[in-house]
Amino acid sequence: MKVIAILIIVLTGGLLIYGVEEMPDWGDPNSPASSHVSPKYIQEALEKTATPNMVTAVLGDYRGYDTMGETAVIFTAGIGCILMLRKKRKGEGD
Amino acid sequence: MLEYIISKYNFWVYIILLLIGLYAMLGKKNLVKKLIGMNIFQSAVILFYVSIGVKKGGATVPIFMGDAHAAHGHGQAIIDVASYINPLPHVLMLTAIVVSIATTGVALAVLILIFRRYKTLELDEIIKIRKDTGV
Amino acid sequence: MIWQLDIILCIFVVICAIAAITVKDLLAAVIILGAYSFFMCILWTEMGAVDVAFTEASVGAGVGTVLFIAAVNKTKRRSKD
Amino acid sequence: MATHFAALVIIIPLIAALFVPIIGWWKKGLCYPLVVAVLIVPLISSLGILNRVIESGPFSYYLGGWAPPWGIEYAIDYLNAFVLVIISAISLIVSIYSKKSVEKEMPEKVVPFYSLFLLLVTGLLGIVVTGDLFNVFVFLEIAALSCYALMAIGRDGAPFATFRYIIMGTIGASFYLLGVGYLYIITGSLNMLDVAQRLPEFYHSRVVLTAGVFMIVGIGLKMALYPLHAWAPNAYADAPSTVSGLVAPLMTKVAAYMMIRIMFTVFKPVFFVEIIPVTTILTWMAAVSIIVGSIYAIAQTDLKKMLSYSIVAQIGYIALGIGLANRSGLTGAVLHILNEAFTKGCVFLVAGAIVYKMGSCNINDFKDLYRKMPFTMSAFLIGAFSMVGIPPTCGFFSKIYLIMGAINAEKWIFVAVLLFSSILNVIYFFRVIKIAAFDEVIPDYSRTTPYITYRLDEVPLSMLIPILIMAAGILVCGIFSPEIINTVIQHIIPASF
Repeated sequence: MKVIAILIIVLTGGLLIYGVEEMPDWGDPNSPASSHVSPKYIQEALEKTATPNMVTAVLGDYRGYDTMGETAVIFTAGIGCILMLRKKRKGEGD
Repeated sequence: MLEYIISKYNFWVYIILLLIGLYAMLGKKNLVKKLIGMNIFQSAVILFYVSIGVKKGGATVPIFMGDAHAAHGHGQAIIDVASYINPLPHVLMLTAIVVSIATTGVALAVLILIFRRYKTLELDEIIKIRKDTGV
Repeated sequence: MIWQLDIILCIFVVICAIAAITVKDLLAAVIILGAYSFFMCILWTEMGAVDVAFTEASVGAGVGTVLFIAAVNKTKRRSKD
Repeated sequence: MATHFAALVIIIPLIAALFVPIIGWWKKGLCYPLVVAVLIVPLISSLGILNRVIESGPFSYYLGGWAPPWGIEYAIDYLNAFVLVIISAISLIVSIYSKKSVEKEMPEKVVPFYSLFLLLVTGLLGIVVTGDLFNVFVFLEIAALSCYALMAIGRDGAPFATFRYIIMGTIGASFYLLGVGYLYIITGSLNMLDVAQRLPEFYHSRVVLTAGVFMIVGIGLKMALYPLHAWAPNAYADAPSTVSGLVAPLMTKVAAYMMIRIMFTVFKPVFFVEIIPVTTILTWMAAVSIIVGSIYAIAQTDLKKMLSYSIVAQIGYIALGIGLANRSGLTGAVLHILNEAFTKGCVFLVAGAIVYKMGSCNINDFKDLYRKMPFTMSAFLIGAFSMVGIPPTCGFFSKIYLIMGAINAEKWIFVAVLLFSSILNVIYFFRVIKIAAFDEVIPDYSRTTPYITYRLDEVPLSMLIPILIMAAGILVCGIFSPEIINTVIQHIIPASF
């Protein structure tokens, strides 16, 4: 068990370290992540959604559908715990 | 070399945390330990995403700092992109944190079911009981 | 962004992570995990992700720790490894 | 109207999942009709979507009116619409089946069960319909969490099997998320089509390579391909019969859909075929998966466990078709998603019916089952024919396409594997049929009447009808498979094949 775990970790770690080298420099304002989609959020969020906090604007408006999924996840977890942990009442079932 | 390591230190930290979590999930025998590993593993991924959003050179938190009402009223807010951090990874991670806690909650409920059935949380003991009873 | 502070926090985070998976008392491990989450959220505040940080502080470190403690309370506290 | 169907597919089951606890609190018995009625909506909508796609080509739907890549987009093409129809049809059939089985297995948990059932269907539909990489993760987690909870309440060993599934499933989902992060860091976008457009210039970057590998490994874990399959058989076998009837046909197939989507839409086929040799590795994993899964299936004495190992084998067929990366191979893989969904649905529902009647599904106890349950067992026979690949069942056609794909790729070993696996399928299915149909029942002389009474002892109609629909579906898919390929599947194949 432990041997397999260490083997998997070595493989994963090797791949991750291999990948880091060619990543865009950390914190570079001109990296693709900061220059392709997100500038529009920063520029437009206030104007279009009247929310000074850009994270909230994107969370609740641009990507509101993700947030709906997120609440559904919480609901799923809650109902799931009810389903699993509820004990049988006396006189019901076996 | 040292400069190279330091220039990307948070990526190294995220890799270390991810591997610690992965090791705990696969190698530890106690089931609670596996779940602790799962939490570390998921927060390592979140750390990676947060690192993507960072912008150096005077950028600050993604909250509009000026007079929001005035700027909105005129509809003319000229906002310098370079002065705010990329908000998108943060949005994604808000969702991911909640998802990870929901997963932990469900996993802990399953854990309690396991404990009710086998009266132990050690992987090897459970496997032994399962072999003995032929389940 | 103060990189010295960042590195100190990173070291703390790694130490907490290693401690959380090596301590044999599960309750202690869970508390260390809570500390890990708090260091993590300070680190994220440092990186400018304030919304993520306070979600982690309330949901990750708060609710998560409570769930873990409740589960450990209902099961066993000692662990073999 | 057809564009709004795309939103209805998700919204209606999700809202209904919230309403089930309320209505169940008022009156428990209303949950079942509500669920069945609600699940008709996705079926109609997805048929509408498929119709629209066939008539006027792919279309997209902007949620909240935000244009991609800033907002979230539903990008509907032939593959989406096709898989949507499969999921909604199977889930409707299984929901009709669920009534008696749920009442018997967990009478006190009907309400949360049905709520989670709808959430599981929502999650599966959401993974398929969306065109945003991160949105896939969110719906993947909805499906996974509801799946964990539903599986954990099965028979004796279920919680432990589920715990393994949670660990593996979380690793898979997190690897997928990590891959999305790597793609985001290099392209700056999350929309699948936008990423696909911006990605080719970075194909030789190590970051993209890492992203590709992590995504494929993560999805492979969800798919239960050979070295990553260890969690699957126990989890599927121990789940309640309705749940394994829903999850076994759909969960792994949705993962297979994701794999096709990632390999041929987000990345161009050339990346995984030429730049990194993932397809070659995938074909070998699939081949081992087919053989090992079949051999394990032969060794089982529990019907549900046998079928679960057979999932590992059958998912190998799909992965093999994807990995061959040529026209007939991919046609076979996509057709096999449809066939597998109906076949596995049919045989798992039959297994559930046997559990309902006999309390267990040990194969050695099946003596005389053909006389007791003739309709159910003939449905099982059709399912077995399809699994082995006997015409006119649908399994034959997908297998033919896969074999043609292997021949076209000039990989003779895989042709041998496919043919050999048919023989293995014959062994494990016809062992069951032999016991159920031909084994002599030894008369019990200790009783007062030493005669064997051949009494018809069928399952209730609400279980029998879905089983027969599934069996009919196997035959219909088989007979119409040329039409299905001509109208839908041939448009799914990437242009470069």
